[in-house]
Amino acid sequence: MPVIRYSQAIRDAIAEEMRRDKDIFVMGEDVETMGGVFGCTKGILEEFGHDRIRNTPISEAVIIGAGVGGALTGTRMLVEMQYVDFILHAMDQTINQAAKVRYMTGGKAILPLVIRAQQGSGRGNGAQHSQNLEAIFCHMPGLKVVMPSNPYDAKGLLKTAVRDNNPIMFFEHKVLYNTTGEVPDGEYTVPFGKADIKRVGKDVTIVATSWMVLKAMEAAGILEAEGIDAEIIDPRTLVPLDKDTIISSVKKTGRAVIVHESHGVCGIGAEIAFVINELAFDWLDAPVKRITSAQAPIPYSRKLEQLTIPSTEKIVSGVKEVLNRS
Amino acid sequence: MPVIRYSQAIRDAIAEEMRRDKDIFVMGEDVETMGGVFGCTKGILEEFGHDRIRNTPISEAVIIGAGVGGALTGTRMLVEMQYVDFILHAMDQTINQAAKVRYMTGGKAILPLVIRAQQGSGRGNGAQHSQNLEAIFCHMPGLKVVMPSNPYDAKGLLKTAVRDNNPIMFFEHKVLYNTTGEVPDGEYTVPFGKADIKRVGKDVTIVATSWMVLKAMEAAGILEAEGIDAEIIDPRTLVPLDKDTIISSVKKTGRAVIVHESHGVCGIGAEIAFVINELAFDWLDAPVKRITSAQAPIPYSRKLEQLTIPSTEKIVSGVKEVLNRS
Amino acid sequence: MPDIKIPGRESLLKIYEQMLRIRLFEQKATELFTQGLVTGSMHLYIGEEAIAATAGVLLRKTDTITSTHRGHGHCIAKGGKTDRMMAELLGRKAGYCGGKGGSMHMADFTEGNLGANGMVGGGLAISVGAGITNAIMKKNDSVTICFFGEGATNEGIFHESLNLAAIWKLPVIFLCENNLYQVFTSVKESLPVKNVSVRAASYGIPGIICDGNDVFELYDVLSSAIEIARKGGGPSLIEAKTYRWEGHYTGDGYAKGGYRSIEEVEAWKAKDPIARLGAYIIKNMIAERGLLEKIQKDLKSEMEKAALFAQESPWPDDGDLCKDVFFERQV
Amino acid sequence: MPDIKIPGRESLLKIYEQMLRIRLFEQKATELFTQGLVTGSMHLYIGEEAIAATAGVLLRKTDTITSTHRGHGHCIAKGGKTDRMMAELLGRKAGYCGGKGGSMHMADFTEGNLGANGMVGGGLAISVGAGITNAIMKKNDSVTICFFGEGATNEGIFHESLNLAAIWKLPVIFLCENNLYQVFTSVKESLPVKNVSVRAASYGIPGIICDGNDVFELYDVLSSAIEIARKGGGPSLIEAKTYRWEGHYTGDGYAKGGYRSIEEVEAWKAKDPIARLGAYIIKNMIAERGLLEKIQKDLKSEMEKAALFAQESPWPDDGDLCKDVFFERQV
Ligand SMILES: Cc1ncc(C[n+]2csc(CCOP(=O)(O)OP(=O)(O)O)c2C)c(N)n1
Ligand SMILES: Cc1ncc(C[n+]2csc(CCOP(=O)(O)OP(=O)(O)O)c2C)c(N)n1
Ligand SMILES: [Mg+2]
Ligand SMILES: [Mg+2]
Repeated sequence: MPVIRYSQAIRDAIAEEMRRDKDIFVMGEDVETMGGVFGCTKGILEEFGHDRIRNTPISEAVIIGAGVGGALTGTRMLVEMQYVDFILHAMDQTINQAAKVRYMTGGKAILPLVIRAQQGSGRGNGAQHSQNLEAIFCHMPGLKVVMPSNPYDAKGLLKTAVRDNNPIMFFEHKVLYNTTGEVPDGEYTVPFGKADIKRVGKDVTIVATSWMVLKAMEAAGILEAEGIDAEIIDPRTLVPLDKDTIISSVKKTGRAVIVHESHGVCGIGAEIAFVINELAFDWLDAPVKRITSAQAPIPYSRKLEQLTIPSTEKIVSGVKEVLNRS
Repeated sequence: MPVIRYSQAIRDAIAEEMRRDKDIFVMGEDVETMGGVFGCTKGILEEFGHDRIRNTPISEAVIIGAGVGGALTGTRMLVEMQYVDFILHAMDQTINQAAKVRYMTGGKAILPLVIRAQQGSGRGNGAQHSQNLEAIFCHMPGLKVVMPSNPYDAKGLLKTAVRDNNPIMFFEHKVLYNTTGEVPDGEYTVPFGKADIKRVGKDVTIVATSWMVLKAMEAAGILEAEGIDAEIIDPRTLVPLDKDTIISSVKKTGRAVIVHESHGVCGIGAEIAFVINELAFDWLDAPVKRITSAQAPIPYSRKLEQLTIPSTEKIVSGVKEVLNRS
Repeated sequence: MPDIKIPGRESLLKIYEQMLRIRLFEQKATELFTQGLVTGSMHLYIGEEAIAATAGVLLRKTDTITSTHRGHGHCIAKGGKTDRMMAELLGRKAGYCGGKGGSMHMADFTEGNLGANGMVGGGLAISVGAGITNAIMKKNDSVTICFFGEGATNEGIFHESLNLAAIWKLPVIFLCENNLYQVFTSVKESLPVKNVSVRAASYGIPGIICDGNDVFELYDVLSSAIEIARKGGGPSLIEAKTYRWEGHYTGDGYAKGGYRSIEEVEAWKAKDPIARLGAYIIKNMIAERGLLEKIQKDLKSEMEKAALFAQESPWPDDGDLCKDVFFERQV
Repeated sequence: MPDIKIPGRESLLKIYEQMLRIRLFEQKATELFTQGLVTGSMHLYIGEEAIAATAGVLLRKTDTITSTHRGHGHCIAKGGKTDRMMAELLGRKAGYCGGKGGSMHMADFTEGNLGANGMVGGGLAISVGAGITNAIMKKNDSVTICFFGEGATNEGIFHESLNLAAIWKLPVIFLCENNLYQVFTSVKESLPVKNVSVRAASYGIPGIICDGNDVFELYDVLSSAIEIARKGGGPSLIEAKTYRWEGHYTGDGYAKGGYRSIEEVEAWKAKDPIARLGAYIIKNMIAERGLLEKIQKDLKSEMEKAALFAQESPWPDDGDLCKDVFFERQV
């Protein structure tokens, strides 16, 4: 199978879908020229022309707001936030409008709107260019939330997203763009609400998202050498969340560690731990542990940034802590 | 002790603090004329004049953003969001600027900024005027989060907030404005990070916030008649959160129910449940239960709205469910 | 100079009828509100009817509008049925949004009403998106009228929306209903310029002022703007000067706390667009008084029926609470 | 017509020195960046130095500025020390923000620099708040210069900030550095008007264009705006036309992907404000070549020392990670 980059997988998904469906319109800051600052829309202008993809002014609120208006009137809107941090300018459009319009109109509005955004720390971009905001969008009903951790999922999930009739937060990770993975040549999609078991194991369940899946896999390698067999679950979509796969795993292992890069308080780790406690309380041999960035903004200094990002070592020791709990 | 309204308690706190400290400036939409749509700043213009309180245009982003700039330069900024829902226009200012500026400047910035906002459902205002957004602000580090449930706490906590040197989200509740309670005549403050045990009990711990404290108290009355003795904890501030009081209670009762009006997923209930599991796992006789609004926008229709708001009955039956769990 | 566009007999009668329909609808709704049947708040359009009603006759069914918190008039003007509107106000299943939206979210996609909005300025970006669909994607000649108050022009989204519409020459008519107040705050405190229309210069688009209580001026100005937009000439900003007779929301005294003087309100009431057009119609013998009286009588009975329809409509089912959060079937 | 304000000898030499300090600082920083010592991205101000340097000599220490992602020049112009700036770029404890901020958050409150900002337009509302403190609360005659790019004028916060500053007549000079590009996007695509300055009309404030590479024009225009602001006359919008020589961020080729032509870049380089002022100084015998050479030599050694200082600065402690989230002591 061909091995391609995560950013290429995104690009391929966009191009293939735009070929399939002439109602897709792409817009965002600098998306035309050179395919944006991360190259994810490279070649789209050349193939589809200026009526299918457009540079916008620096105006995040109207990018998403016009996304809502376009989607409401029959365009499949695929809009980009250059960094997820900038969506904080457009939360009215995202949460008051996009997330609620279908409900507020009693189910009459149909809103095929995908908001692609790149998020995450790891590149020394400082507190305003390194956030992970998925928990906010999970909290507010009406949005689906997608977080692919590899090129295969990125492509398959984005194709699903573009075909969905709901507003979707599609979170790519800046550190993952250059990672590579196998992606089949032919057409495929990855369904929403279906977690992927990235590694089968029996001793402990690790639930990890996005970049953290890679860290968890590394940790599992180290743990394996010490005779600890971790199961790694990547939910892939947080809304809808595949509770079944998580719960079955925890019922098997009795112990769970959740790893995410966003802050802990009211994060997706708290939510998944809640679900585990609710549905697998009697199977739990230890409290669910979470490993997250510190409850502080992301620091610029590379030393401090490395300290806050959940590391392989922290995952290894977190797993041991959970296993040693009697 | 005098009995006053919650809205009066807010008003008194503002007036007393403005008398004490001439560096306080108030601004917001319609705050001058008639003291705003909920009357919380009534009389302030008359007493302090146009240089201490000002109506702004309908521009939520600059209301909070100028709050940041004013606070950075030595003004104690007390700004108002007419409805919390409107702060979604100002999330860049709140989360990218206010919450992070101190950290990003290595602790040099001092930011005495209080953002008062009124939130909550219960009055048929529909999906864009009924939200509870505290979880979002708890998730993002750098903001303190306050939710008074009665006039005494409202006054004492607001006075503490205005004297604090941090950005503070101060959430009032539209349904509580007309509720009354005892408030001493003299000066007092209520500290942050200190939960209030609104009712001492031994069978189950109920953690409730804002309006839900009143519902929990009602539920406790019903439960008492059935011989169930509930302890009710009002955290009062969610950041900082008084974990000790919650944990001590759960260690005593072995069972916990969390009641909040905001949505469940990634909400403060998930967080408190996480903390309980982390720190009182071995004392728990049943999974922690949460009672929240449905994971759907707040519907307009009074029938549906009543259905989504956590009710006294739901709390009663939630407590019984937790108690009957073996 | 381009020709002045003058509404014909049919248009004039239609505008008259729609203005009256709006007013009577709101009067009836106020009655139900007073009886405690409507929850939340309702923002009345009474006094401003000429704007929506004139826009309404100029639009095609395939054209769209975005509306505001003060949106009953826009909804009616774009073909909204008063019975379903009334049912929505009462939170019933037969309402336009199945009771889930209420006054501030009234929407009717089949008639091209993309919805009222609880957020001040909420319709602005949506209208830009509709413009993208029409001009760039479908390449048809449909237009969108975006209604908003002068208060909304102080929101950042006003700026971003007009800016993008201007750059891409989108077929949107930005129609500002300047009623001089935002809740209790006067334009004198909140606008640093005398006329909203000057803001068009920031986007290089036409900015035009008109008397929002004068059907003829509105008709002329709106016709031109619509024509420009249909032909690919891009957006316009139109400022219609008007006044709301009632309080900011129902229940609120119209000059409560003295933020407006009673004289000011009375002076504006004297400019009642309905009375004005009625007098014109009769004076110019466009129709006889009898016809206008019949229109009024029919509308009154329409409102009685609407109120009855609403009150007899069933409440939403319990199961509706968690429905409609997502579109369920995958494409 | 008011008198033209002309900078004196001292001011001219100071502006020259500051422009050169900015340029040499960024050249040194680029060296360190290339060595992998700086993380994230750094946006270079080279080519635009005249604007910050001229503003710098016109401001008092008690005046404040808000800066941008392209903020090294503003920081230096407002009295920033290059060694502490360099340490910040390297993420060290001795940096202005203890290493927690980096290039995009450089702030120095003691000198009145309220901070660079990673958010485009991030300084706009902050400058309005500073204006409230000065004009309404402290009632002093301090002013604030708010720097931002032309791209930022498309953000909603631009509109809301100028609007509020205008209504309250706040002492803020909104200084737009129009360098014709936002990342890879040209103003031709993103601005529907030719000049940003026309946007002043929306707020009823002066809007003035000037050559951002001409110290004399800048000095005159900024002096007047500052004077108006100090006297309570309210804000101005000033548009300084300029150009960035380098890519949008370090590492980025300056005409990468062809979004700018090499000819265009070269033409602007010919308008180098430093060379221009240097030539003027010598031609008009304001100083001898020797003095300018000495300034350059001293600055070069300042930069060597700054780089050394930065590299020798300790890293933040592990314990610093969770410090400074909140102000800890209660008042
Ligand atoms: C974003 C936002 N801010 C504030 C409000 C509260 N609010 C509702 S209507 C209104 C006044 C609007 O004034 P204008 O735009 O002139 O419309 P009008 O009510 O005069 O028709 C305000 C402040 C809101 N609904 N949304
Ligand atoms: C709110 C926000 N949107 C987008 C960006 C990404 N971004 C960084 S700089 C820039 C271009 C800014 O252009 P301009 O304001 O003209 O300043 P210049 O870089 O030309 O100095 C963009 C889009 C950002 N940092 N913040
Ligand atoms: Mg108005
Ligand atoms: Mg620029």
